Amino acid sequence: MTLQLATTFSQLSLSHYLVLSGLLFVIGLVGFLTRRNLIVMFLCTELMFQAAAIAFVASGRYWFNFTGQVFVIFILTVAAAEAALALALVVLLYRRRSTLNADDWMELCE
Amino acid sequence: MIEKLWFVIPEAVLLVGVVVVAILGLVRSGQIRNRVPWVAMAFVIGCGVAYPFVFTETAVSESTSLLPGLGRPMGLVACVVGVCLVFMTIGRIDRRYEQAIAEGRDRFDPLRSNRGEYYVFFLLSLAGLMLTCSANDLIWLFLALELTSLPTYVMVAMSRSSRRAQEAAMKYFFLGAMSAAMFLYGFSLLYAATGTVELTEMREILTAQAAEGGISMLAVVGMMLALLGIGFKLAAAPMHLYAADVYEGAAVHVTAVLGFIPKAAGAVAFMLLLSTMGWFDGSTLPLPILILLWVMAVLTMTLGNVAALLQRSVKRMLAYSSISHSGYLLIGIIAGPGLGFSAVILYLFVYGLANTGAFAVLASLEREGREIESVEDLAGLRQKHPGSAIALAISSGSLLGFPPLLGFWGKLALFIAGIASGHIVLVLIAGVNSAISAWYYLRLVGLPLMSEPSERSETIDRVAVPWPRFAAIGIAAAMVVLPIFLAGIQDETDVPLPPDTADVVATHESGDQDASGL
Amino acid sequence: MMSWLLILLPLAGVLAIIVSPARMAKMLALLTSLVVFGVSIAAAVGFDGWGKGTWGLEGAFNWLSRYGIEIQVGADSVSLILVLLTTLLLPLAVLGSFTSVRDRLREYYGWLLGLEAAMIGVFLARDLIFFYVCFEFTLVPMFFLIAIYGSTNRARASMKFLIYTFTGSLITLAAFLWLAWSASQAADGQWTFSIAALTHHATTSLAGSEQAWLLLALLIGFGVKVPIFPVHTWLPLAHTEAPTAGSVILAGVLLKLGTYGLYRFMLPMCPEAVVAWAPVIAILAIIGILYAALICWVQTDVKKLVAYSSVSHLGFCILGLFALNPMGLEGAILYMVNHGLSTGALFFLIGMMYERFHTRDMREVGGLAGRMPVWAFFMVFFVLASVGLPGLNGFVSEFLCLIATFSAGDMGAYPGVLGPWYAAIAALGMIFAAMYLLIMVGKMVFGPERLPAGSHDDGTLPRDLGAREITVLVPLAVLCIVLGVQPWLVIDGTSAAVADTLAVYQPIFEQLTQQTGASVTNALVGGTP
Amino acid sequence: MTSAIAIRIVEMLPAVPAVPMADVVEATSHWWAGFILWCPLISLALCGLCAAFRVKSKLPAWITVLSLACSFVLTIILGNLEDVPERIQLFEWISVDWVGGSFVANFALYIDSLTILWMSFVTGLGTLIALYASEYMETDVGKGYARFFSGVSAFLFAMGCLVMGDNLLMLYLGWEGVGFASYWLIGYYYRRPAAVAAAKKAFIVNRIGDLGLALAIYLIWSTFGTVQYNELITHLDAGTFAASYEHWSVEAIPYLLMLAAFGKSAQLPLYVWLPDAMEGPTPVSALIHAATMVTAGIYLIARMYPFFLLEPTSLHVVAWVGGLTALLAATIGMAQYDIKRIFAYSTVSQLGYMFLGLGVLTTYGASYHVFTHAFFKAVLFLAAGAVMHGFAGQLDLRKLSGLRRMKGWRIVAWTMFIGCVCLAGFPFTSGYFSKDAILAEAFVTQGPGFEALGWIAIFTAFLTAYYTFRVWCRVCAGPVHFEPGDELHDDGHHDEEHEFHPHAPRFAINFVLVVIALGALLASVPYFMTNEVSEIKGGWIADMVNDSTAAAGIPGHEEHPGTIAHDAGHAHHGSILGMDPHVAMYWISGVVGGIGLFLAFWLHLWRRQDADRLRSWLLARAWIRWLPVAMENKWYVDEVYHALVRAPLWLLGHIAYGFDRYIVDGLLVDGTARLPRLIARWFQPLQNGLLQSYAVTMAGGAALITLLMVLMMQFFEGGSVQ
Repeated sequence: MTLQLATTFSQLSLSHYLVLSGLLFVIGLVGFLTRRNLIVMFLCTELMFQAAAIAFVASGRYWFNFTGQVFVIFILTVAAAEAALALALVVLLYRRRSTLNADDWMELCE
Repeated sequence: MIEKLWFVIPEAVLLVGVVVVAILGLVRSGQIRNRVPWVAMAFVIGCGVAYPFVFTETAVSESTSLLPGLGRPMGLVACVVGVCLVFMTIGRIDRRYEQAIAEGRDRFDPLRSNRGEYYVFFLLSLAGLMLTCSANDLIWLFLALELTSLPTYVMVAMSRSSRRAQEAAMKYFFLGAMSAAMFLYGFSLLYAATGTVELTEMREILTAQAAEGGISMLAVVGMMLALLGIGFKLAAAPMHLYAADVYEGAAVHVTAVLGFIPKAAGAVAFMLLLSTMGWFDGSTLPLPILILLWVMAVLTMTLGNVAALLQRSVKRMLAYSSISHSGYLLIGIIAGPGLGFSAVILYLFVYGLANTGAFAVLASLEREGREIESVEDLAGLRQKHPGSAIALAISSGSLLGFPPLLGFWGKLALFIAGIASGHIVLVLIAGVNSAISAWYYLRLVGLPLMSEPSERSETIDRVAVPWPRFAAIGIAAAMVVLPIFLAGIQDETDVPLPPDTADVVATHESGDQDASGL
Repeated sequence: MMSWLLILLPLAGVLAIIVSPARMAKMLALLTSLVVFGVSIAAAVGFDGWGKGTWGLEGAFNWLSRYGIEIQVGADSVSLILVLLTTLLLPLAVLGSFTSVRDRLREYYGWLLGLEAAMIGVFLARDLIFFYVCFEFTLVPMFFLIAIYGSTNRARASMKFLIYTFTGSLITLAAFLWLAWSASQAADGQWTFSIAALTHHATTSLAGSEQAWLLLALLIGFGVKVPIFPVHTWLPLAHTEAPTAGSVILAGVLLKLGTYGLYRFMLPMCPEAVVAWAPVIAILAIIGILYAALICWVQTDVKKLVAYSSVSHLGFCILGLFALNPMGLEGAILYMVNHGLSTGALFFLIGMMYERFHTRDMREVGGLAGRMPVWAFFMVFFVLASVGLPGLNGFVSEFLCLIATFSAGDMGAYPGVLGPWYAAIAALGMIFAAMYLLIMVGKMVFGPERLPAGSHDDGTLPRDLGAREITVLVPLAVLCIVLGVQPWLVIDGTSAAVADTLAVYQPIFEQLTQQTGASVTNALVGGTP
Repeated sequence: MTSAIAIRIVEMLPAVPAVPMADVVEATSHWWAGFILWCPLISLALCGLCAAFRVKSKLPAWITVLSLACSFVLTIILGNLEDVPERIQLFEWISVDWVGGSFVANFALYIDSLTILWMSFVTGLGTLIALYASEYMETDVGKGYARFFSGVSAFLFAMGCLVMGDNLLMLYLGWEGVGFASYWLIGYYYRRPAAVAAAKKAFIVNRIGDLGLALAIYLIWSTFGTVQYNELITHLDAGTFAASYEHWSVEAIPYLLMLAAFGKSAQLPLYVWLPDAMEGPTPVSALIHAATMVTAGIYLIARMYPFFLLEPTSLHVVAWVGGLTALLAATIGMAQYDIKRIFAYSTVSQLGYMFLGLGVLTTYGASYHVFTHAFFKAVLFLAAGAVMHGFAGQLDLRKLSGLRRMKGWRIVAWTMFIGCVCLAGFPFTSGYFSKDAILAEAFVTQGPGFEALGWIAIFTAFLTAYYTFRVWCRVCAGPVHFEPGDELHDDGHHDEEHEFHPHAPRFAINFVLVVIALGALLASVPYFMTNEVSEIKGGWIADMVNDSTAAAGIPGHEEHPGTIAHDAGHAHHGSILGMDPHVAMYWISGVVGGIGLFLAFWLHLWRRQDADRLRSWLLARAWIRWLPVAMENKWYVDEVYHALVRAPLWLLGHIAYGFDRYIVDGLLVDGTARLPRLIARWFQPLQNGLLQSYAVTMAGGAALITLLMVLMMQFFEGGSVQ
């Protein structure tokens, strides 16, 4: 049964994974656009980053070279850097106006 | 590998500078802290001096990267404008906190002083820009772009203690993160389509694909997403919405940095990515990409110019003007290698100088301790501050592109490139746009020089520190003097074509860009 | 060498003025402009191209080899005449504005001399980019002169003036660049912007449709400068708001940049398109003549009246240009000079009246003959010069333009496309010219004396014209008479240059005559619209 | 059809004879002839200087009189030389030459007998009237004296250029020059708005005429390639042009010249400016608007006669316009009360006669009438001037009477009587002979309705006699009675209680009046002098006309050198009342003149109250009331012109200005200027400050573009991109 499972699994081609990463990207994007809380918004951008990572690993596997996975490592580092920065910013904003709702910040407008 | 490291020496100089400046910024004695900007400037000049030695003729000809000729001119331009940017901020960072310490009202507390940190982030961002130029693969490009923009998020947040700066930083960060995710996803699709991240290999694969059947849709979609993502840095059309709020919110000297460094990095990234898809194998860009660039160029120019007409705040007006200049840059990029790219670099230099000059004038003036808000504040500036008024007039005249000033020659190079590559309609649209821009630039010229001072503009007086005013007047003088040395500047900013593809491209544009440049 | 001197001397004057104290500015400006005038006279005397169509005062400075841009200068008889007109009007303008401008003197005279340098640069330019730079740079001083020293709503006027002309000339720049590019295609990648090379390229290898697009772009750019009918609305606004010297230079020389541009670029560069489109442009000119004349008739602001009259008068000049025969072109060139002299003088006179009564409304001030007889004499004299009284300069040029348009159908070697009907309708403009100018004279000079309320005599200016003011007007009057009685000075001088310009039209007409079968020569009214 | 007739006429005249005047002698010996022009120019310059230096004496007057006298003497000397016509080159004016041809118009003189005839009475009368004006204008010595005399010299210079010009462009120079001079002199009293308006009206109406002349010159030049008379005449003689240019435009030349002539000589369509020109000082009216300038039109047609002969219908038009103008002007003149206005309308009427003469192919009659009219009309105007001068501007004939009985005014009265007699055409006066020459030819020459035209002319002769003597009887005859005019203050001594008494003219005015009156009488003498060389009947005048271009085209000219050799019998000689037309005409005009004379004496001297009763009777009757009212209001011609031409143009001007300001400037220019702002407002809501709205727009925009491109790829290249 596992063999069968494996074969069914083996029919999974690159496009399936790309579709998965695309979906993940869209979910992240939609989350970013709709959720009001800043921290959740940042998490959604992290989601988008991971979508790209999946695409990289899948295509790396498809093209039989490791550059995809190397790229993922760097994506993680950059994501970590952004996380640090995002949280620092969130703390700063919270300290200033004790609210994390994105819509409260609309002073700069036309 | 060594050959790769050889080209990173200038950036290395900057990184050393970062460390030194960070340390000096936390020293207890006031004099040393006052020296920090000069040290930073010294390192930038050092990096600029390093360029001619690193990018010698031989080194460039052997290098296997996609656009070897791009590194040297862009680096020099970045350093020169970087020097002006630093020169403008001397004495402005932590001015009140340093004054308080000097007068003994406050004790030095390393945690609160961010004079050193500002220059750290500035040098990092500058290094990021230079790294983008020498990028030859997607990973390096991704890292360099992130290195350029992350420090700028921090600079925006810490530049002013006001709520507006934090709001600007919040918007800038989140939208920046979203666009970073977008172009990263684009990169992933590109990798999926071509199987490599090396730009040169990617070019071979894509040309092979184009030859026998056409570039796969995956690659094109990937490229488009990448371009749109990086478009955020250029503040190009669909991604330009953040620019006005962020430029208005951030402090004047940070806005000047935002106006140049991310935009330059974006333009370089565009050039590198697009070179993989066309031009060098004698073919034009794929149609969808070309249309995308066209739409972005036209939308950016028009929206930028048109929106600036309605603005009452000076910084917001200059924000929209810098958006419109991104549109003009896109013409150069569409025009392709040879004429197009050298015109882009030249225009980056000219625009960078003029924009910094304009912001330097704003930096040198204040109203009751706070920055200048509305354009009416500048009315009748001539009476009290003739130097700043004339400098602002010349800088905005140059941004407008009025003949004898340097700005005109930059725009002329862009127009010539646009026409030489057959995009005469685009040039006409740019012409009409620069006519529209004459409206608000002339307000910047007319108000300070000619109209009577209103009661709001009476209270404007100079910032205690003289350096921003010197920067403004120096840049204005450059705007008038530099056209005389234009031939020299143009040789410096010329982007020669990679040797092996020179003849191929020559046939494409029916021979008007041979290797030796025009 | 002489041409560099002509361009750089005014700039040196500007520097000298900036450096020296404000009270010296007046004298320095006058001195510089007189020196420049002397140099231009020397250049004219030394110029051996009179009547030979050759190019003198050559000079080149290789600047941007990348695009083949080099600052080439040179003058043929036509451009030298216009340079002389500029260098003549400048010292008079400086002299004329001694009393009318009292503050920011250094800027005022600095901008005036800067304007002179730019104008001379335009006329001497033999390189497209250098021409364009000078052509655009003339806008900056004019913008500042109107915006700082103008009257009530000067801001709007200066803004409209600059942006209107700037938009037009940007389109011309695009056309120039496209032309240079198509020339570089032909010369396998070798860029050049020299006018001679591009003219040769344009005539030899541009297809008819390309020439038409080039003509359209040039027409927009230069049409705005010469106010041709639909794009003329900036002129009255700019004139009413400009200071006296500004108006004089604007009417005297800046309008001629447009007609000079048409003569130098449109006629030689796109002959087939010009032949095809000449009737349309002529009709625009005629509408301009009659339309502007009618508007002049009902004006109450005297400066606006004279401004609209410039629109009407330059319509004749355009007709002369597009009659495409030597008489027409020589008449048009003479017209440029004459209009510069007579309308310039009229603006001086209005300025002198404005300095005394501070109003331009003909309903408030009038009947000044009794009070200011010398002013009245000059006013009547220059009105007659511009109405075209024979014996004065206006008549000769107007006559040549009209007779050239009338007989454009059968001038032997130069059959043009215009015809008798164009000239007949345009000649109505002569009647309207008499009507609106005599109405102005009737109100301003003759009739019962009307002075604006409270027009006190602040004593700085004599009741009638002072010695300074008369010295401004006398040279213009003398020139009006000299050119009226001895027009060969301009006509013979430019005959060869005009012949060269029209040489390119010969093959087109031979070809035209074969096609139409009926010989164009005797279809007298062939050009009937 | 008309062109066909023209060609036949040309063929009919087998070879229009190489009349002596064709081969023009290129005279260099008579360079001094140029001084006929330079003298007035020098006088203009000197008077200008006098005005500049505010000379307070009568010096300008003497300068002008001297220079005009010198021109007159030179003209007489030139006239007596034998080798006329000749061409004298003064200096090169306009000469444009190019590969295919050239346009030459030099400042040169063309002297032939017609020129001498014209210049003789122009300079002669000019001198006398300048002398007259020296006293007449003495009240303005300090103020406008020099300006007046510089105007007179300018006029003489311009008239000289017009008459002696060698080419059409010199004629045009003179044409506009005299127009400007009349503008200058009519507007002499520039304080009075009426004078300024009259001057402007005169110049503009003349300018309409000049337009016709300009178009004629363009047409002539583009057809013949030259504007010089001698070359034109050779072209016409050789008949070269007829064959190749039967284009309609050749026939337009005479009509355009006609428009110019009617503009300058105040004929029907464009006569309105002459009566208003009376606003100027009286010497001006006498010299310019009676004797010299108004005859320029006749000179033009006489000079360009060959063109008119090519197009016979043009001559018919000239005749009819002349006739109708004569009638119309006479009817208006009858009903006016201002003496100068009456004489102005009579001038228009007499000019009508001259054009009638030209129309009916008697250039001799027309020229002779010009010659005689110049004298007696000058006398009448000068007499009226003397009256106006003496009675402080009083010109209304209802307020003046019995002039001949007042002391010191006898000379004025009797010279006015001589003038009236000649004007009325009393038998054996100069007017009688010249008018009959025209009337007779009217009946003789074949042309559409010339017969009826003749009778209209005779009726007009009757009206002329009536209104002439109406003036004389009212003003000079009858009981002594006068009221001072409105310019009382001019005389300086106007203390109310002191009773006003007119001051009679002194020597200068009286002398000039007598001389010109004698001239008017002697003007009939030339009619009797038979010229022995070419035995032309009509004496010296006919000889002068015959030698010039004017005579070139008179049919049957070559076999009968005399213009009216009626004894040799014209082939198509009609007869009136059984007698020969000329003899018949003597009787008819004499009778008609007598009736008019008697009626005038009856109504305005013996029984003045009958005139009032007649007028009230006419006004009472509804069916006839319109006639007197219309005549007094000058047939409302001015009002018609105002309504038809001036008002619509004024309205059009306002519409154009409104259009220019609101549509072209407001809508097109400012409209397009507001367009960018409009676009900006559409996109402004996007900048609402909300982070997420920015994100939505950015992501949405990106997605939209990518989607579009993908669809496009699918649609075009099926999935893969080249």
